Amino acid sequence: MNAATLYGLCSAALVGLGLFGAIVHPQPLRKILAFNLLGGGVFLQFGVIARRGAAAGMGGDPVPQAMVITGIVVAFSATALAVTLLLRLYQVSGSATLSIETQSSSESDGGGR
Amino acid sequence: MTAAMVLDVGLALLVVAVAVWIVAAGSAFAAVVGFVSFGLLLALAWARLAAVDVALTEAAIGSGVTGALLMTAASRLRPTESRSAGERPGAFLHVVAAVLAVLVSAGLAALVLIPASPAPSLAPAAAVHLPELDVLNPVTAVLMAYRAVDTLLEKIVLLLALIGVWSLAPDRFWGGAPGLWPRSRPDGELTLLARLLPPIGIVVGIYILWVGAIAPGGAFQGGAILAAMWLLIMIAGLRPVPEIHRQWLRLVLVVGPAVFLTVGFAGFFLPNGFLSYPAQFTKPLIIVIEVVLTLSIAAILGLLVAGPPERERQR
Amino acid sequence: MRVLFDSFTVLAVSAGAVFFLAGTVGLLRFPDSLSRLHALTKADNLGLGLVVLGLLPQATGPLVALKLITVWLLAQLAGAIVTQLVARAVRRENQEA
Amino acid sequence: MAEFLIAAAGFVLAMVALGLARILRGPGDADRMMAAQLLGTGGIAALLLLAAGTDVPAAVDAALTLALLAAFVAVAFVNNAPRTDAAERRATDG
Repeated sequence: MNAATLYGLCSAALVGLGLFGAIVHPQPLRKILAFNLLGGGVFLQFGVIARRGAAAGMGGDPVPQAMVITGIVVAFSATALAVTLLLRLYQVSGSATLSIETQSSSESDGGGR
Repeated sequence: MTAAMVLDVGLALLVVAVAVWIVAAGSAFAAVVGFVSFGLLLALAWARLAAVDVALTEAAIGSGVTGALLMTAASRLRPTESRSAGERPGAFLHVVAAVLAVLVSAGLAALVLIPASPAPSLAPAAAVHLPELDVLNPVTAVLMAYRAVDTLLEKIVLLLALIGVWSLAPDRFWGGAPGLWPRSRPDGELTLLARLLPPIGIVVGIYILWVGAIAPGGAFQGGAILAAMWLLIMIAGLRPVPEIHRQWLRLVLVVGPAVFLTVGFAGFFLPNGFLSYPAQFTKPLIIVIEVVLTLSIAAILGLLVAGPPERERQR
Repeated sequence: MRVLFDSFTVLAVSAGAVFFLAGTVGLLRFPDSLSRLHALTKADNLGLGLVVLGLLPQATGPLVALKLITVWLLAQLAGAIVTQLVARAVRRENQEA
Repeated sequence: MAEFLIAAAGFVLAMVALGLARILRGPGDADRMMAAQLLGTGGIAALLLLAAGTDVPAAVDAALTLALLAAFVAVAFVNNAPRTDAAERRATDG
């Protein structure tokens, strides 16, 4: 087993963990974190593909590497937007939940729809 | 078994262990601490995968700037944590999610263990035109020349995200200044750090941008460092957070993508298509684009962390 | 000359590793936050410092050596100040508890 | 020589991992704040050792970035952790 395969297995585990966390966590912030974990796993998978494509005197295929760099930046923008949405939801409704029951009860507290 | 193999096995296990911590941690703040560590360990893994460009990006954006953003959110949302504990899904959903996650992981692991042979690679194709471009770092060449349209669109995504964040401000704060962790009393130590670190940080940021042509580095990484230094100065209160209606601010935000787009459209008339550079000016054009992009990236990243306006506009 | 350089590297890097070990033992064994902070600074200052010192003979040029020293100085500066800030936070936590 | 440097990087990383396990458990957030500091230093040391050991000179630049960003993240920690704690306690007391 070489290093690329090893990190490939690691990335597979990360994707699974991220997926699990994104589904079972009730708090949206933890979902965002888990989603970033999932993203990290996918990026690492790209890294493994890049490493295996080492050729022409390069340590890895530069195209997947460049895609990961773009991906990291886009993932950051999405995270920033999601976090801001969440904070605004908390500001407006006094709770940060995606659950429908809790949401509607806090709405009726604030004078209904 | 060589030392490198032991290091790789240990690092991979450590990354997975920290990931388990992030999912299992009791409080959101503890999970965010885990996430910062996770980014740092991933940066090491990227260095081991011969992708130092990505390691730099991960260290700067993946761990550093994202970590700061999530930490703010975790501390603001702390009062909601105990309430949502009662919303934990039941055992059934846990089992279903676990089975799904294991299936996805197993599928990906199988893909890793049964690699395509020969491994697909665009490296030779990327290497052919490097001398013409006069850019020796193949990743920069891909970002700025071969796949420049991806990079351009990514800048647009950054701008759209910032517009999205700003539009979430209440109406009365529109045009005002973002909140950014206002401190009640400034510490002497923080002020000292904010005076000493940014001058060094700005030099390092510019160096990382400049070295991007020949070695790992470039506009994103340099921009992220500059953004962190700007934020540090604003957190310490040495400079105010700018109000978002300022003309100069908006100019800095769009100058990078605008120059990139202009050069792109000029490609229709001079060489042979969108985003193709005229042969004799390739290197200077790439440098000009990268410099203005770095400026815009730094401003956008900083303002994304600073969040929507939270103060009324001063007349 | 090469042998001399290499043995210096081995010596200094090993010494640095020992300080990382000491820092970790301190973190694991010390009972309260402030002493753990104390243990941490050992790994910070001397551990990294000795590693950088040991790597200097291996540097391929003056720019690399300069960067190595800059890394250490930055870690020193940030470490000293951040430790102060954390210590203050610890004291606040203790006062409130 | 390379083998020794890589082994040293592995050792530093292992030490940092042990310390991290202790720190993440808490109990206070101040303990967790030390995690950023510890891992930052350990990660920088490991990167520098790898740069020399595996002949990837650019990893030194990554270490430089890490050194700057670790300081920034640590400030973010300190700014966000305990102050909210205090506010929350006041809210529950009063």
